[in-house]
Amino acid sequence: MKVYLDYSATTPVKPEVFNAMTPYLRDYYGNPSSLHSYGRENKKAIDTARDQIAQTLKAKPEEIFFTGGGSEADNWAIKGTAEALKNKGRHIITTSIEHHAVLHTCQHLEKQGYEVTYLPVNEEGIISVEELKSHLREDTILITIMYANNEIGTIQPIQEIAAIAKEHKVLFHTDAVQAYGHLEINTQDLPVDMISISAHKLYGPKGVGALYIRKGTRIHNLIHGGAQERKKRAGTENIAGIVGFGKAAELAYGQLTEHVNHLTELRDYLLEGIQQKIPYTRLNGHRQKRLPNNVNVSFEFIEGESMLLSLDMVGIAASSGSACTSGSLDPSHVLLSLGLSHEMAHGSLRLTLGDQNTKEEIDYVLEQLPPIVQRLRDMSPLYENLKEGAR
Amino acid sequence: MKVYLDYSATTPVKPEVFNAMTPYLRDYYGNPSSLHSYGRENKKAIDTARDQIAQTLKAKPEEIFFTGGGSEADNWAIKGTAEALKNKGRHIITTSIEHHAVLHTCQHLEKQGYEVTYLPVNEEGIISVEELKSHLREDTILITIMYANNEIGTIQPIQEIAAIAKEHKVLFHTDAVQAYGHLEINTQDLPVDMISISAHKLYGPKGVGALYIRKGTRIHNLIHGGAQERKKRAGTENIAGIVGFGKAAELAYGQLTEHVNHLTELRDYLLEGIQQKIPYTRLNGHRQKRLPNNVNVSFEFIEGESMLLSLDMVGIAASSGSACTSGSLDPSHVLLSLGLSHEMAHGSLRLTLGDQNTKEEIDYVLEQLPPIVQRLRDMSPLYENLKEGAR
Amino acid sequence: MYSEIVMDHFTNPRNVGEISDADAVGQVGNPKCGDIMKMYFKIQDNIIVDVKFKTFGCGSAIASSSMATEMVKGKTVEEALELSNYEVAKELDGLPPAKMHCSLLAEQAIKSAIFDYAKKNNLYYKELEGFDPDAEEDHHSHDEE
Ligand SMILES: Cc1ncc(COP(=O)(O)O)c(C=O)c1O
Ligand SMILES: Cc1ncc(COP(=O)(O)O)c(C=O)c1O
Ligand code: FES
Ligand code: FES
Repeated sequence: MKVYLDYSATTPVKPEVFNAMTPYLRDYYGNPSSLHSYGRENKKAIDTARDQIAQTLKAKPEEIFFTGGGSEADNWAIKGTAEALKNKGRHIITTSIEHHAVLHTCQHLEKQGYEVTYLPVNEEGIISVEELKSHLREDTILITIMYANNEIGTIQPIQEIAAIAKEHKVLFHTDAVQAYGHLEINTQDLPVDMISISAHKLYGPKGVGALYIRKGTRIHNLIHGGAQERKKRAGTENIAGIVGFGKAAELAYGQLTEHVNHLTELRDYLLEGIQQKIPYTRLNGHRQKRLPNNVNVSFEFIEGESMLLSLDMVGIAASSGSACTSGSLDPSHVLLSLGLSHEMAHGSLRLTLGDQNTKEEIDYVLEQLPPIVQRLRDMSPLYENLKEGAR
Repeated sequence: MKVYLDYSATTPVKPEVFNAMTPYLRDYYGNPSSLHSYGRENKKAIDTARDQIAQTLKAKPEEIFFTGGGSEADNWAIKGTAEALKNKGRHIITTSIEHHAVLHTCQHLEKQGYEVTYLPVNEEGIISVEELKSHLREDTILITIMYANNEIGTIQPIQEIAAIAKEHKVLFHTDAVQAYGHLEINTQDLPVDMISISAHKLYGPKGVGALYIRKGTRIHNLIHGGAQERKKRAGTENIAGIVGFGKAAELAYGQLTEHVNHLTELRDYLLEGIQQKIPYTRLNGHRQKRLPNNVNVSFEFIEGESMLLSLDMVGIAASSGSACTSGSLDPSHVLLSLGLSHEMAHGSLRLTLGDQNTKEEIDYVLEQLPPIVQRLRDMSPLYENLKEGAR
Repeated sequence: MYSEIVMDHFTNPRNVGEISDADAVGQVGNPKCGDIMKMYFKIQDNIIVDVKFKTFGCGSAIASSSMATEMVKGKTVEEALELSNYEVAKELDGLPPAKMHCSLLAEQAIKSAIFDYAKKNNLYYKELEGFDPDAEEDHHSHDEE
């Protein structure tokens, strides 16, 4: 049996999405900026995709700007506003659990003379809005806080954060790359200025994303050049990708409730199964305020990469916050922010569900996982210490 | 008859390229950064594409970095090195005929405190290397000069420029988006530090490009985040796009000589036909030092958009440097740099050839174009003045 | 991009040409901007009995000239002065926002011709107050965001 449980890393392209894309790779090739008939079909296709995405966010089409992915959208939102507002102030507030696309961008800005506050999170991965308020300053120009976390699935109190930002007239950007396709995001009710999204997290193609920019927001370009995207993002458009993104968004939001119910049921079944069958297990993130498809647990005494390899050998694809999977020295900054020890962070396993998963697959995982954990624990000197009562 | 003569705007995707791409949209979806088997196939595919492109440039695979297109590559090369070297100096040399992806990036840097010299070109669109030398300063950190121009096809003396840059230890970037796929570019012989290329100009997909960065070049990231592209360009990779780019590059350079001969022959036939049949015509750009697929002429007394519309109605797709086609105020900066009057710039027509064009198609164009020009001239008050001898 | 009516007037422009013994001639625009429009009127008893035009410009400029000449033909001079570019654009079934200025050119070419007529015949029209046929105003203001 093959079970893919890494949907938060990336999703397969839905057949409907693939079918929508192929004409734009095969048949229509004109440049949408061109005047002649070859370009026209492509221009229309981009307009349609923009409408589709605008509708899912209850936004105006002219507030949607296509990018080469979620990372570019994050970089653009943060650098673009930081640069545009640098005479107003140079203080930015974010959290310690952002995706690297936000975190590394903020760190880069620190080298350019900006000051960044990294809000801590509680042990369930949620920031304190009181703390956010206490860090607001005269020269704060931007708050960037992710909607839902990619590792632990935790959902932030976005509505309250947005209200605070609005009240203090500070721009608010949210990285909704993981939330988009799982949660309702309504820009009419939510006073957010910018939202990053990415197609390949909701059954669309890789290498295309978008930034929602509320009308009137001051932002510089990240990619200068031609007049594409109303002069805000240069470069010949990835038309097939954009068409696929639009279709994927439409499909995701057309069946959101069923999709979320299906995922939530499987998620709870998986999580409860793991907790029942495997002792010394910790749930990472908040039990309720989490994405419907995210299970993240730490198994004491063992290390992530060896777990992933063992799972891969029985056909199960997952991911881990262990440093050893990422080639970097430290384990996941997100897990460490929760207050996990390095050992516990190393022993984390992320299982993220998707459309195609079934209860049978979960049963298979619940059958395969416990002996794998046990085998690795039997090999672990830390577990040995436990058995010897050294704890 | 339908004749596409706008290959410099964008090309169709070759069937072989499309076929190479589809498995990566349909079957293999794992994230190449993942550890499990789903990701592995994709990682391999990216490695293959990187090899394919490296080979065409006689570069090392680790010198190729994939981007979301040519514009991103240009922005990255220029901003990334300007930032990395800002303590060394803030002077950049470029030309007045660069693509907007370079030009607007340089103008943006001017606002950030950099100084930019825009070298003029002669009336055939070529810079003077003597003039380049004379502008080199102690604090010059970057020379960015395009390999071949997108509007008039003119090829710059890149070998000499690169030698000068090397001699003076100044970084040299070239925008080879139009040259790539038409000219041999050998990074072993050409001491260039960075090269921008884009897939959709050589029968690959839109929305993917690459920056060649010679080993050892100091450059900051444009897109910060995950560890993709050896930590130099963040974002989940556009795998299908990258695979298509690799395939397209391999095909283009596998049959370069035949391709170029075919294009050159058609180009000369088209150009000579136009010059014979239509009076008051000017060739824009250099007669010999030009891309094998580029014809750019100005017809006196008429305006580009109306010409394009008329051509489109008889099935011919082309482009123009007239402001009226682009929605901006001034006609093409490239044509104005050649010393053309505004009227002549407005009357320009660019016909760019590709693989699929035939002699029959060119004959059709040579049959359709003259009466169109004549009809518009008959409507033009400027032509009337000519006839009345007011010139 | 263009409506069928625009394309029809672009392809088969009405009233192209010159009137050698015109009673009024007006020219507006600037080759720098890529557009010049010239209009010729034949006027009898205050009625525009014949119109011709010549245009150097884009598709929408040519279509606007053609439509505008159709619209003023048979009208009194005063009625012609009231013609606005919005009416021209409307008759053309709309123009893209970036191309509205091309229709303005048509409105101004008409005014310019009547200005010439007024000058030659010592006539006064309230609508022409402040009108300067040689004004280098920026009718070419495309909408920039
Ligand atoms: C010379 C040149 N540079 C850069 C670009 C930008 O490439 P892309 O459209 O892939 O962003 C183009 C094409 O549009 C070009 O012709
Ligand atoms: C929360 C979050 N932000 C940003 C990104 C980056 O998106 P992309 O891979 O499309 O660049 C991701 C996914 O990798 C993510 O999970
Ligand atoms: S133990 Fe091997 S990478 Fe950490
Ligand atoms: S005449 Fe310039 S856009 Fe119409």
